[in-house]
Amino acid sequence: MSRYSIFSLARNALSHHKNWREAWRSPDPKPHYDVIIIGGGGHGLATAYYLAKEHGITNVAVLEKGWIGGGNTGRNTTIVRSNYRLEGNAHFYELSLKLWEGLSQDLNYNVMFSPRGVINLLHNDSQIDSALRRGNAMRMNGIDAEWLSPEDIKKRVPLLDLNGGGRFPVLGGLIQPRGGTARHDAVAWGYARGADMRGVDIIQNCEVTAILRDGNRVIGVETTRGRITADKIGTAVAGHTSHVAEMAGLRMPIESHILQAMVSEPVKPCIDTVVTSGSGHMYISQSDKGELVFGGDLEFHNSYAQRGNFPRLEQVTQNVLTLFPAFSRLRLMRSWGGIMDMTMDGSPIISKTPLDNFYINGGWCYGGFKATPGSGYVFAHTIAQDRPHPVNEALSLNRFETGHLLDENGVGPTPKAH
Amino acid sequence: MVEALKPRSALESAYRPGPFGAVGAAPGVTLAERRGGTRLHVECRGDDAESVLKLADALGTALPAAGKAAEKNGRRALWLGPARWLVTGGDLPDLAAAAPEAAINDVSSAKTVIRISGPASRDVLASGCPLDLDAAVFKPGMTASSLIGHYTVLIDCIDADTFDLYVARGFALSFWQWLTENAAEFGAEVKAAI
Amino acid sequence: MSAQPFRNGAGGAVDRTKPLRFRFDGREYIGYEGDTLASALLANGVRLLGRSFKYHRPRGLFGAGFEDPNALVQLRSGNRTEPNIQASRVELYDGLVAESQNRWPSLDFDLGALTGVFSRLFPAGFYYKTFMWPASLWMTYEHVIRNIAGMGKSPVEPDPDRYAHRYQHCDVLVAGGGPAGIMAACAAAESGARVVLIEDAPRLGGALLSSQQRIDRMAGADWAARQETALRGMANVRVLTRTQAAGYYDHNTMIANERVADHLAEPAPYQPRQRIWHFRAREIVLAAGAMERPLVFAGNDLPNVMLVSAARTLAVRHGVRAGNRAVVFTNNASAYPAAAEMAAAGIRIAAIVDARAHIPDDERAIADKANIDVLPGHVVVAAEGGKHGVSRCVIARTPDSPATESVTGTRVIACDLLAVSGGWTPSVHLFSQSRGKLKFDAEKSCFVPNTGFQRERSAGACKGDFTLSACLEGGAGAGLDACKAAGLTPATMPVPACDPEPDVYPLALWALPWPDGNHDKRFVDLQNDVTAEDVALAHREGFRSVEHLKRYTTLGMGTDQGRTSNVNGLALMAGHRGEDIPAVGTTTFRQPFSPITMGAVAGDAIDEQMSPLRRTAMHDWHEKAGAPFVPAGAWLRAQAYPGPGESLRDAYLREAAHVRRHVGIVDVSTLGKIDVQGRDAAEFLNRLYINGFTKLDVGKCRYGVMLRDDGIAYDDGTVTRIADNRYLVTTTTVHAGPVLNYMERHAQIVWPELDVKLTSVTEDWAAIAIAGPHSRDVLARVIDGIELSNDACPFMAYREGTLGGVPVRLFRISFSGELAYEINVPADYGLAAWEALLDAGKDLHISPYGTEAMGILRIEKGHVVGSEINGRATADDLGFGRMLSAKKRYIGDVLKDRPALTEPGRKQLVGIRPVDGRSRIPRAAQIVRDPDAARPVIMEGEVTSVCESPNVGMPIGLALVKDGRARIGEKLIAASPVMATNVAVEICDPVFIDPAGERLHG
Amino acid sequence: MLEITCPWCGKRAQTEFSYEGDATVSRPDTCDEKAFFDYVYLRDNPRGWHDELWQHTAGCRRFVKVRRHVTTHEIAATAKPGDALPALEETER
Ligand SMILES: Cc1cc2nc3c(=O)[nH]c(=O)nc-3n(C[C@H](O)[C@H](O)[C@H](O)COP(=O)(O)OP(=O)(O)OC[C@H]3O[C@@H](n4cnc5c(N)ncnc54)[C@H](O)[C@@H]3O)c2cc1C
Ligand SMILES: NC(=O)c1ccc[n+]([C@@H]2O[C@H](COP(=O)([O-])OP(=O)(O)OC[C@H]3O[C@@H](n4cnc5c(N)ncnc54)[C@H](O)[C@@H]3O)[C@@H](O)[C@H]2O)c1
Ligand SMILES: Cc1cc2nc3c(=O)[nH]c(=O)nc-3n(C[C@H](O)[C@H](O)[C@H](O)COP(=O)(O)O)c2cc1C
Ligand SMILES: [Zn+2]
Repeated sequence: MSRYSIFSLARNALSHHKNWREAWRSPDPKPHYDVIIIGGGGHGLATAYYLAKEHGITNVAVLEKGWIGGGNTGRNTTIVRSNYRLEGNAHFYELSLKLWEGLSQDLNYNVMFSPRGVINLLHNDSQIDSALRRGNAMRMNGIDAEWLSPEDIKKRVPLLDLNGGGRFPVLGGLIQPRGGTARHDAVAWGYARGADMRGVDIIQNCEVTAILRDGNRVIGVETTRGRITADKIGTAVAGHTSHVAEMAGLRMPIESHILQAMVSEPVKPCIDTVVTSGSGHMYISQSDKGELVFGGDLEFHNSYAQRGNFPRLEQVTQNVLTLFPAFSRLRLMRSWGGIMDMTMDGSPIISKTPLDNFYINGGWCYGGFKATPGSGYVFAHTIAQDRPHPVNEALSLNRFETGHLLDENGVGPTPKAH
Repeated sequence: MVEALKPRSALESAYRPGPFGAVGAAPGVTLAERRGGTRLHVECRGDDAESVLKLADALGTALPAAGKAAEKNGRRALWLGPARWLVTGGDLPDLAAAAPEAAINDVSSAKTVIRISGPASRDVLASGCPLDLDAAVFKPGMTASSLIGHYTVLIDCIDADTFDLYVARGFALSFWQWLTENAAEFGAEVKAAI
Repeated sequence: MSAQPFRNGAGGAVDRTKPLRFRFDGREYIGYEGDTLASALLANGVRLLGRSFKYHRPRGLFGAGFEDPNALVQLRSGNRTEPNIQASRVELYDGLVAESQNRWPSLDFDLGALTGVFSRLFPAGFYYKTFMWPASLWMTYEHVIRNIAGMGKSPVEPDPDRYAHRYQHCDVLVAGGGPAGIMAACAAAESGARVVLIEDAPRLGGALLSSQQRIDRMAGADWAARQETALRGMANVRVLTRTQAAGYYDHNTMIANERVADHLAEPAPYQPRQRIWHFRAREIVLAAGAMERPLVFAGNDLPNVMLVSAARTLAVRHGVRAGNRAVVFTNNASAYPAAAEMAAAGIRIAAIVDARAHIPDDERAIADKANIDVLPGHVVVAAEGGKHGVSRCVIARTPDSPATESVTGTRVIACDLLAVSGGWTPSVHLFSQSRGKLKFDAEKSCFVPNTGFQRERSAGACKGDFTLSACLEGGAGAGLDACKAAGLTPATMPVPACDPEPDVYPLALWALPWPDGNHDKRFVDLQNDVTAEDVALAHREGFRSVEHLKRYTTLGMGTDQGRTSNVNGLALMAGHRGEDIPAVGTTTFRQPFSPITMGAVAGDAIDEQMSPLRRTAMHDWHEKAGAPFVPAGAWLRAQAYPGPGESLRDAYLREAAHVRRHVGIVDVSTLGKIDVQGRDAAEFLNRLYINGFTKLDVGKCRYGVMLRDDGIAYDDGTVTRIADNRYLVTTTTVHAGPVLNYMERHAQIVWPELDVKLTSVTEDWAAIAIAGPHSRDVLARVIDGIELSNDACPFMAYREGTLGGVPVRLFRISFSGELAYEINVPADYGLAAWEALLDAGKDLHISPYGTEAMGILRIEKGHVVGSEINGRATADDLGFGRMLSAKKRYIGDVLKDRPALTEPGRKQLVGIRPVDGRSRIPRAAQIVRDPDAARPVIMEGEVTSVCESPNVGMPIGLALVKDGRARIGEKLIAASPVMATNVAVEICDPVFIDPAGERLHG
Repeated sequence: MLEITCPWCGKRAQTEFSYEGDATVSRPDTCDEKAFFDYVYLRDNPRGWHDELWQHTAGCRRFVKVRRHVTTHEIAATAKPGDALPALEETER
């Protein structure tokens, strides 16, 4: 496998780029693997990568029902941050952010991680209060967070109306300077290439249809490409977590909901950081290609459709234009949806399960893209060692029973409200 | 001793009679706030037919079925939900006494009521309301609680192009802005409050 | 100002008596009414209209409608400027201003084109392979990349125009007003259906406007105009032109975007610029037509290489010759009538180069009649020329195999226009949005609708029916079918006769080989600069799924969403994969159909209308008194009442001190109020609250706390027994809605057997709290019918009386810890009651106070609010442990005992005060032992509320601290690294004032 | 936008309703912690027909039972909370 660099690019240009090799192979599934990972999104692929790289487990298959990166990894607004208040979350997301910082080099694949800063706009006193409380907790945890005055914000985001249309004046902001965005597809491809290079089989168009059990142990899966057995099985299927868990006989504290996102037509640079606002609920950034990428709330009903309806587009756009009146004449180019695995406390699950050798990674809600490297890292650890990494101990499945919940917003067991 | 208190409309600060918007020969819509009168919120248990009868007796008119209004002698009852009505009128009998099992609340202050009238009134409402407002569908004598813009509004169809809009008092000023802004396109006039 | 060298003296639907001036890149030109910006520019001989996305290649007009990927301009200027507008869809108006985009310093001389010189280094996805070293430089690389990318520029000023929305229901909605759509609409209208017909163009006709085919013995355009007039005259029909069907959503919703005033320099006063229509249709007819497909060959992106349909539209509709000497390159029949019409418009057709070896007789006859040479079995393998247009094309024999990479034996034909047709792509966009499944029609070489999912049917070219007669017939049939499906009786609908037209059976031809000596790029996606080589590279590197192909190369991801490129791209991929086209499939069609203005999507619901505000009955008074407002939920609340020259802080400190010394009133109308009635009202409340209500007497209030089912504290408030079976419950302002909903859920779903009726009465009552030692004295002066003495009306009593003739409800409750009351009067009288109180208490120094002072007073008393009831704290954490009834069941009683909710180390409510007795405690601080310890620092607790207390005489606060109740007296640090302040605090009891409660009982 | 038939008000736009979750879970009468844990936290979250509650918040304020398919969003039936939805087999047919 050739390394990517400006030199290899130049060399290949001479041969009209005819000598590039495939970034990952397309093998047929073997009858048995040491570990099967269900789900070829960023998390599944990263898990396979770290299993191989960190734990020397290379007889691994990633089974993907469609094309890798086609789930939420391929349809998110790409915001990366670690600005959490509760310790169970904070250390995990911070580990992830640290991995992002060296990811392109580690993978030899440019995932375009762009630490352009993530600003939370604050529009009233109680928002300021909870942002400060979160910011102070972050700093105590060794995570960067800074206060921005309205003037600081205006300097960074000139097209923002600080008066918020008279409805949502900007009273200040909390910024995580190390936060930013990344090129979502490249994350899946980079991990796939890295895993494949280390011997992992990435098997696309291979849907898991049943999980085979022997008593309390899982022993393999039934797929659209036949039966495959394994010593250990991990699932990382995001919005489909309940569905796959049910194949193993488990019920999850999860509801699947749709989240839409949308892009404007591409324009020259006009917003250089990530801006989020609790005025209603919206977040916006500009991709390197030039589109404004933005989103807001869930559709607020259970769904496995990767598509939503118009009212949410209206609402998100109303929110964007109330804060950015100059964007009114830009045009919406495309909108789509993803299936969000909303947990009962709004925090993810990376955990062993009541079944032996069966591990679950899911419940990512709005925020699993930023978790991709960390999630893969600790999920690989959990699978390889059959015990959680210290950083994902709090993300256990049994926290709902014991009450050790990680409810950042304190809205309780109402998935749509997180 | 204090003088008798005077009521004040939620629209007071914004209510300015006169034409506005793209006024041509005749305004497409006229707007007028309906002030005064008593409004009672009436609710019975779903299976309490007896109370419903008692209420009808006291009012002198049967309480309307789903989606309907009933009017008699200046008293108008609007259906709000199963076994729930809004009863309006100048002087209303003591319904609580008439039907002790019913829950009665005097909500005379709770809603601001705006009458919209004129050939463009359905177009103005349809600028924010997802109901089927076609004249052949939503007819006089029908009521519906729905959304207009981001407001929950009880719409009472008075005649072919006249409607009473009931909106929560607290939202009334915001709603008035919405309404006047959307009416402007059709040419409009605010009339003296009625 | 110049003549229009490429405009014919006659012909077309432009009005030569109505010249319109316009500017493009600063130069002034003249066009006519009826022109598009594109047709007017071409009439003036302007062919270089833009630069491509990645390589900054010169580009001209390519398609005449939605499909054009190239001629995107920055339209209008100043606060009305808009990027990336298709010149082909801009109606010309007098004074129009447009600029080319994505070029610097000028369109003619664009430095960005340097990327083209090195383009070999920049194949698809090159950026994934480089720019990684050193890691720290990526932000610099990115900065450069971002500036080269993008296209037009965002406006920087707020939009001066307004946008509206409209909802409409109908029986039959027809999307597309070409011959098929017109017939469908007429058929449905005749059957008496409520019909809506949506057409993107300014008038009906579709392809008829661009051809000279006749219907009913008149020109197609005239027939369309006649039908349009007829339809507009029917009461049951709404015809919307300049309107795009943008999104086909669930349950037969169709979102359409009407460009009400875009054809004007600016909207008329009060006129919305655009309007979004929300249609709910019982049945839908899709009649969106088809788009012509390009062919892929070297240099196929040069200006004046365009689709045959574009050249035909210019000639027929606008009387514009796109060139003087044209080569028409086709693989199908549709180019023949087009070439004949172009010739009739004065374009010399050098040849029709037809990839098909055998030309059917009827097509041959058309060419013969127009005196056009046909070169069967030939293809164009390269276009050559410069930035102002193609000057010649290279032709060769049709290659035997699609794998052929290069050919020899070519010859050259000079031309200034190369019109290409690679077949037709039905516009299945809307059908696919509605989840319809496509199938590939190999004969017609295109995807067509297969199984529908919603209540729709397709008609005309969007279904793969390419001849006019089939469109007319199919349209009528679809209209009648829709009526039948909607439960109406279909009328009979005669189908008019029309001129014949050859049907389209293209020779599949996905990319043409290079001629010797020319290795120019062969573009598949013109907007995003994706070439046939990029598709091959994607395949080679394993990006073989169409979805990977799209994302790796950006094929089809531009503003045209791949209208002209997707089919060619996936066909090429199919070739590389050795599979057939249906096996490769298409990418997902998404809303909107074509980009729509965000302002229109938002409509008028921006600013205050985005999230309407609620104002109390006393709002105007607060405003006049100069109070700043703070939002609480949707409500606006007065923060404080600064006097002249007084700061906000001074004002609320004064107010807070004043209440404890004299008397103050505060507007508390925003608290939620729920009337609970019924025989089981008490039982219902008993189950909701942790404390009991069965023993509450009529005329009494009680404080109550609710948990959620998960055992966490949810909300607090008072419950007042108004009558035997009637209670009034108050909630916090922010929770008023959720608590009502929560109660309704339990009443309707969980305990439907209970007789309870719930009515939100928040809006009925204006509420005023009056607090302070003199509160009783003031009230006594205004209230009738209530004996106010401590004995007659003790703490927690409820009474009814009148105030100025108006009914008043009086609650002796206290949030401030003072002798205090809350009175409710009907909201219409709220302001008058407020003024009456101020009036009556003048000599007792009554003063209004706002939310800030109210906050200080409650912190002084250790009362909790949302920052303490934070959704993670239990009742016990907040000090309500003793209220938890052991005698009854209530919500949350079971899960509240889970291990984590009862274990030691939980954060409990305490008070804090600065150790030095004066430093202000930083808000929202974390409480730690040593803020400078190594990270992560263990956090012992968090500050939830702080204030400066004029009554305690120092800053104080509330906090949730681990095992806090056992740590009274301990000294810790309240640290706010974000605000760079640390203050040493001492843990203390949360009640700072009058712990015995003497004042409120007084 | 979905169109939901309120058993009282008739066909209404989705925006008039608020979603209220799975209709198949019911609050235990007992003090059993396991039963409450199930009720509060665990959901079938099926990928097919879903019986759920919506509240007609902008209309009659009643809760409505809705059988909706969560991949196609088709609504097969709605009912008053006290009434049963048709047997699932019937819907699937
Ligand atoms: C619109 C939107 C915006 C978002 N914005 C952000 C954001 O800004 N920041 C952020 O951090 N997060 C964001 N997220 C969340 C984030 O995208 C996800 O949490 C994250 O990508 C999940 O990655 P994953 O690998 O777990 O899942 P996915 O990428 O969804 O991968 C799961 C894979 O499993 C496959 N699969 C499912 N079932 C089976 C089966 N039976 N057999 C085999 N394979 C199966 C699927 O096909 C899929 O490819 C957003 C999500 C959406 C939808
Ligand atoms: N045989 C051939 O050579 C050939 C090939 C293709 C088309 N045609 C001709 O094309 C015509 C096809 O008729 P038709 O009625 O099916 O299509 P059409 O192209 O005539 O009309 C479609 C209309 O729909 C409009 N439209 C498309 N998408 C829209 C949207 N989202 N919202 C609103 N409007 C939209 C277009 O503006 C257009 O006016 C016939 O006249 C036929 O002769 C001929
Ligand atoms: C960050 C981001 C940027 C995107 N930019 C574009 C874009 O420029 N053009 C485009 O057509 N789609 C863009 N998309 C949307 C994709 O085309 C696609 O809709 C999305 O990946 C979901 O896939 P699907 O629509 O095939 O289901 C973007 C998506 C994301 C997540
Ligand atoms: Zn209803």
